[in-house]
Amino acid sequence: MSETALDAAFFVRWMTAVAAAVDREADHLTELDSAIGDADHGSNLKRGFTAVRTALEKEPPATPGAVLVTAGKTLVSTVGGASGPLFGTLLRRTGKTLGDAERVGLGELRDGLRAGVDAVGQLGSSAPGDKTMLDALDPAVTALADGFAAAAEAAGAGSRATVPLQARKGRASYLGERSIGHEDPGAASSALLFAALAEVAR
Amino acid sequence: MSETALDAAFFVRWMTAVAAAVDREADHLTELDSAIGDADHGSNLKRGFTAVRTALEKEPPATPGAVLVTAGKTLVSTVGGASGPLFGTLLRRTGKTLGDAERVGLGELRDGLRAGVDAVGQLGSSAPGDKTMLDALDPAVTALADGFAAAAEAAGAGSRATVPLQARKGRASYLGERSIGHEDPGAASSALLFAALAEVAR
Amino acid sequence: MLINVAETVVADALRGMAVAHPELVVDVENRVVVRRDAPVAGKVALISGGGSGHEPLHGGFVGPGMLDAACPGEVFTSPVPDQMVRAAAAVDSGAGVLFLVKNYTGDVLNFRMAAELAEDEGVTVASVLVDDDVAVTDSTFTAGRRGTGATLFVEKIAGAAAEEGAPLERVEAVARQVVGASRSFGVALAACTTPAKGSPTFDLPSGQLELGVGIHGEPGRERRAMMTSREIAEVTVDAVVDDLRPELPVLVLVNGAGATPLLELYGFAAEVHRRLADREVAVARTLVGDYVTSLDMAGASVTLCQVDDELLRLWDAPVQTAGLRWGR
Amino acid sequence: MLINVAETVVADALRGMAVAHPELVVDVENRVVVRRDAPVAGKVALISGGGSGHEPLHGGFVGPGMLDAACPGEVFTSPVPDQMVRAAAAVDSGAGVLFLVKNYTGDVLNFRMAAELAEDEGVTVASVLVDDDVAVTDSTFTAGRRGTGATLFVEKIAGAAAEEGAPLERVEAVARQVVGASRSFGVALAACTTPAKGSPTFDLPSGQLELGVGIHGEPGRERRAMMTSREIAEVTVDAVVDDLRPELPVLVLVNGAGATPLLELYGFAAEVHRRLADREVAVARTLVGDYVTSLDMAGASVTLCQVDDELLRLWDAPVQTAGLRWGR
Ligand SMILES: Nc1ncnc2c1ncn2[C@@H]1O[C@H](COP(=O)(O)OP(=O)(O)O)[C@@H](O)[C@H]1O
Ligand SMILES: Nc1ncnc2c1ncn2[C@@H]1O[C@H](COP(=O)(O)OP(=O)(O)O)[C@@H](O)[C@H]1O
Ligand SMILES: [Mg+2]
Ligand SMILES: [Mg+2]
Ligand SMILES: [Mg+2]
Ligand SMILES: [Mg+2]
Repeated sequence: MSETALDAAFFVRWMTAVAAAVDREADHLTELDSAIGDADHGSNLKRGFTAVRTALEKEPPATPGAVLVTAGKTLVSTVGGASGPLFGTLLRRTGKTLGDAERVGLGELRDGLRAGVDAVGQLGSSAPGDKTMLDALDPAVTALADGFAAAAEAAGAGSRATVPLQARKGRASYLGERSIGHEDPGAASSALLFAALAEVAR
Repeated sequence: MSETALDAAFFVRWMTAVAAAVDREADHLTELDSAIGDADHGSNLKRGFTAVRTALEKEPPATPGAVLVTAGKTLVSTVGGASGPLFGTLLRRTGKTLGDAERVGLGELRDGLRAGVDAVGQLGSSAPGDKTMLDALDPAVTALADGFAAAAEAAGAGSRATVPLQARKGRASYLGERSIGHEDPGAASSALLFAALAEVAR
Repeated sequence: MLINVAETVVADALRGMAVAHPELVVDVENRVVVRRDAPVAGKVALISGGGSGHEPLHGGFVGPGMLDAACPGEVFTSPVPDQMVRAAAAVDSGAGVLFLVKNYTGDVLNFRMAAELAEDEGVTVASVLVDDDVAVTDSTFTAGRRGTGATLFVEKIAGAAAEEGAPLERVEAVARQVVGASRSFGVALAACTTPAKGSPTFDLPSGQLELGVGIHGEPGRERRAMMTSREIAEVTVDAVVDDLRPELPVLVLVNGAGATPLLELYGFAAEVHRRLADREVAVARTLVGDYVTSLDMAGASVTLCQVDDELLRLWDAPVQTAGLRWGR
Repeated sequence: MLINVAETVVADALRGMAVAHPELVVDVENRVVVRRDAPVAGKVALISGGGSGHEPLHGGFVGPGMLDAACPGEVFTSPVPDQMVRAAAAVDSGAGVLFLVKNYTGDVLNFRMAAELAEDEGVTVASVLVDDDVAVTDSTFTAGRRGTGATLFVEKIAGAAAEEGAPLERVEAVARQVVGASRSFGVALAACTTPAKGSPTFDLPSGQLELGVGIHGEPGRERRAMMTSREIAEVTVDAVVDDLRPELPVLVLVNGAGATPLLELYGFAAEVHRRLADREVAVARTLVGDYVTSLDMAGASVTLCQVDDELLRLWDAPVQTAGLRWGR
């Protein structure tokens, strides 16, 4: 598995699978955001990943890194909100870290994603435990050492583990204790990101 | 019965009984007005007859005519809407027609009310059959020849008979055919007026 | 509802107007709102009024270039004659007073009584009825067309004429001209809740709308399944244009009923313009906002007023009120 | 809702702004609203923006004496950096640009990215965060206080300073002074409905209210049984005054959330004044109306800004925008 070499087409398939998952789950994500946020996370990501799909179809980049940089830039330019810059930075930084290699192995992807996740924490001044997307992203990247399926599972578990947390960052933090008992929408969409990765890798 | 001689105190009791009836039925009148009007008839009359009660208590007029003129003027000054000028005119004109007699008989009262009802029709450019207060007032005054109870009964029947009519005057006329099937609020309150008269005459 | 008790809603609001608008004299007890510099020497005075619940109409339109006084009644209930008599006494400079009256039985009767009483006190009074709502058939079988959005046009344009020093007959003629040149049509997406009743005045299931509603929470002429903003604009503009058949450019008022977000109202205004273009109606000016409201009703109305150069000049003239303000 | 489809709500509204306001340049495609005479030579340019659904904020505050440009995002979603970069290019006269940013993670991040990109293109950019909502504890365990009603004060007062020709450092300092002098607190009587969700963002049974709500349809800090206007004014004013402890006279904004009738809002303003008098806070000016809305949310907020003579002078200075207009 650590011998896997992933090409640009794989990354395009990944982003396309994320777009499909977000389409499917948009209402659910908005529902989650409506409980402890402002009821737009689903439509935000739907708008963003639809634009990503269009951008990648129009001019498919030649390298894995370029695919993610394009995806990240597109998210920044079309999503807005907190998740636009954060998800955008995640993908852009991951892509930049991958450089212009034509193919990347699992270890390189993990290093890239680690850099991306660190950039998210830096941009958002946030850390795992704050009840944000980091609670899914961080364990997922760690579990990537055990393969795509393990990463997807860790992301899902991380997202579900946000339910009992009190939010310290983002809009949900305004609710104080009332944020407890709800799953973080950004963690839930991060789990979709890794589920899609596992799906296209299968 | 036609020998009855009614003094100022009787007319004060009548107005007080109307005030009590309107208090009791205000929500119902507003409910009726909400179906084909603007949901204020109950509070309009409640405000008006509360003021009438206060005015009559403060300085009880010496004659039946003066009681009704005071009541009518007070309604004009406190009710507003269509019913303020109309009910106000009804009582004021009736009072004026009674002149300054200390006591009035049933026949005189009937003549006075007939003049009052005519003044309402003139002011409102309306006639029985238009689905207004006149549909209760007009038959009530006619039936007054047979006594107070008959008048009250005729007023109630007249009010109920507005249900199948299409309104041609007032706010309900805006609804066209949709005004059919509802009792006119002003007719319903007119029936209270005559029910109160029968009650104090008993 | 954000109120104390239903009985004090109007008085409470007038106390609020008093603290927010030192440029107005607000007589809370007698329910009269007067511009502070009244009576203005030699100027015809404009007085309007009607039930409360339509704010900023009318109190929000008192000030230079518009009304001299407003008489707010109880919620959705026309004011009593005493209010207009008092207002006339406060604002008449000797040049006469013009009553601007929305055509509802209650308003007509109370203003008529007030005119008689004020004339008894030596004030010259003229009255103009506003009846612009094409949803109501104007026949002997109704109380006639309702007065709705055109009230704003009449108050603004006649107010400008009065501010310029036009005599009473001229101001009255201008007001009549505006009434004749104006038509409206409104829709409701949800009913309003009056303080006295405490629940919606009619029951409108979501996914339905009422076409041809008035401004007092009364149901309209017809209930339909929900339509898009574009479809509603088509029905609304067509109803007005078919009746008015404008040959001159129009002033457009895209008016919010109260609870419809300004965001949606602007979108609706775009669709209204689109339909006016389809109908080859030229637009001179467009005003978008909550001006003639029905408490918290959701919905909107469109009023058109066709204007010649003179009416347009008077529309553009300066106005300084709480609810409408430009120029100078 | 009076819309076509959720996806086009913002674009539709911008088309409507374009037809209603010829004094603005509305770039519907790129979502930038600019005053027509921009860039104004030698003048510091003010740019704000944020999610849509708060109208008239911010587009309605573009014009002489206030903003040079506004960048509307999707409903309740902060705009993307491209919008602010484009706006900066359109309005910068060389005197620099000030970004006025409401303190939400999304707004902060997108404006920060935009500032970096605009500076890459040679524009001098300063940014001021507005964070006035005392309902949110300002600690390291939250994203900090939200920006709400004070945004109007900051845009108006800093806008006046810029219009007078103050340099960037001075306009920025004025904006910071206003932020530091302002606090807000809001209540909701009913949640709002976003076009994307199509149903209320939270479930508030009638007879209950939410204290300490923001402007994005999020629930507040505490749910209570319905209170009177007077009681709500007490809670609201006390929350603000206890935090701000004003020693100077205050500007008062009594702001409607969207669906609360102006009639009720004026009544609430009277109660707010009453409570301020109890608390011995002197009032310099009072503004009542729907200025920083949350679509069709019912409720209100109170913002106080304590002002010295200079801030009061800048507040009183002329302003000519769709949503706020006086003087000149
Ligand atoms: N400071 C932060 N660091 C990391 N993630 C954050 C931060 N703030 C918000 N988020 C994530 O963003 C998500 C919300 O995204 P979205 O609803 O699209 O934006 P907004 O909150 O602006 O409406 C949250 O659920 C959370 O996971
Ligand atoms: N032209 C008229 N002639 C006689 N009665 C009328 C006329 N117009 C209205 N009414 C009566 O007034 C009643 C409504 O009174 P009310 O609700 O108090 O006033 P408003 O219609 O101004 O709200 C109607 O039910 C009707 O009986
Ligand atoms: Mg959100
Ligand atoms: Mg009524
Ligand atoms: Mg009424
Ligand atoms: Mg958002």
